[in-house]
Amino acid sequence: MISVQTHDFDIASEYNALKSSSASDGAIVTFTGLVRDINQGNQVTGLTLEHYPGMTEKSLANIVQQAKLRWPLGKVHVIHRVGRLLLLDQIVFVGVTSKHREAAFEACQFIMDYLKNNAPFWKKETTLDGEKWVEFNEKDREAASRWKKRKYGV
Amino acid sequence: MISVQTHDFDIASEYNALKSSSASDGAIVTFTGLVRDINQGNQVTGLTLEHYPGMTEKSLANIVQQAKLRWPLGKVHVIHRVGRLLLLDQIVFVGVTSKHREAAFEACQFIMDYLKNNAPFWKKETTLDGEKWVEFNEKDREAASRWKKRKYGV
Amino acid sequence: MIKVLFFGQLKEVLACDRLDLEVTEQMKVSDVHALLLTRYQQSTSYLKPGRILVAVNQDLASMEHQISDGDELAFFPPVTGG
Amino acid sequence: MIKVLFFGQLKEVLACDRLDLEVTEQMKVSDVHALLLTRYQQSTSYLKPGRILVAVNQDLASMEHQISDGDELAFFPPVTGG
Repeated sequence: MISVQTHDFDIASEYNALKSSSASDGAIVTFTGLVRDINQGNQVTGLTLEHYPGMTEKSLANIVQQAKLRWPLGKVHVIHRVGRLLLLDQIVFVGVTSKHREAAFEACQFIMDYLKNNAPFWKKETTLDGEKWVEFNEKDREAASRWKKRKYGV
Repeated sequence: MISVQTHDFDIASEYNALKSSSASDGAIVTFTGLVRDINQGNQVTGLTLEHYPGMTEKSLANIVQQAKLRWPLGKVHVIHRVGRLLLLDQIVFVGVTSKHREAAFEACQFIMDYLKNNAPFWKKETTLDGEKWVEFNEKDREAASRWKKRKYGV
Repeated sequence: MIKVLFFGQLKEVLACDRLDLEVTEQMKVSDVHALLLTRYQQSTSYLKPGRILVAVNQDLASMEHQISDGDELAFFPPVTGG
Repeated sequence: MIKVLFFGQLKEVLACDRLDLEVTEQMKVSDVHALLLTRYQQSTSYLKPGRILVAVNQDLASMEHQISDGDELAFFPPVTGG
């Protein structure tokens, strides 16, 4: 399940939907990203998220597909919000189930790393000094590139 | 927050408690372990979890402490149930917040790997062939030992 | 005719989110890019190859990508979601 | 006097969850282990060093660990929580 949406999401509903998968999946890993107060040295009060309708969904579906080819996964849910967000608002949710915890952890992290590098979203932060487009973070490229070297099972 | 308890836990409450930490923590990673239908080749219908009161809590506190020394973490919650559990019941919850996702992912996985190896819990499964003590899984030793080689930042 | 879309800071700097362009045979992404550099002379620093990504029909593409009539191109800065 | 606890399958096999033992000076965990092997001759396979872990005062300890009066020892199989 992939959703790009302006409205908020509810962790309990997401978790219950993931949990109600097959009884063979003993591991559920979730990641939630929130609007932080400090980013790249700026005092942030909120942000506006822009996306490329159509391509964003396609890109997320492709990332999830790559994860499913790489790890034995049950359900995968990805939600990313767009529009205007405030401090501590939920931005992104990735939830993954698998038989084993290692696959669930790795796949969830892989999806976030690839999303950060490939999914067409752009953040404009509202800071005390006005609005400011967020710069791409080189650390995110490194985080994604290490998956090229690693295989399942580490 | 560490809890060893017979009663179930509620993901929404746990998540909200983690979320209400400082506005600097932009990443929340959670792991939940459920009773699976198949384990080590057996058809499982439930299990009984035994622990060593006192030492179990001490061991979990020690694992959380190690994680906090290793990664810059905000909140860490660990809940482990004991007693009688049925198929798909929640067994264990680990929730971690951090400024950055990599620390949150790694610390959450580290805590689970160390818990599996060091925390005194013992599982007796109810299978179609009767009750059966679960054998220690060598894969869990490998999962824990790789943290000795890796450092934060991979 | 192709559709050219802009996103993020690039859309703001160029003050444009969509442009329709006539294309000739054998045109590549790099030819469209050259047209943009001519059209937006005040903003060329935002159009430098290292500062932008390009997608053709909603897939990331290289400057060498051959374009066809009816294609949807998009230029945008490196992504910053998540 | 020391307290010796058993957990998991070991508790079940020995049909005992707690034992009080008199200790002499200079006793090590391995000495207590030897006493257990004598006392539970039918269950020695469950008491093999590779099959059990030992904790002294709720911390994992080695067979060489020196014990003192009042200590709480525990013997149990490798853990299987999570």
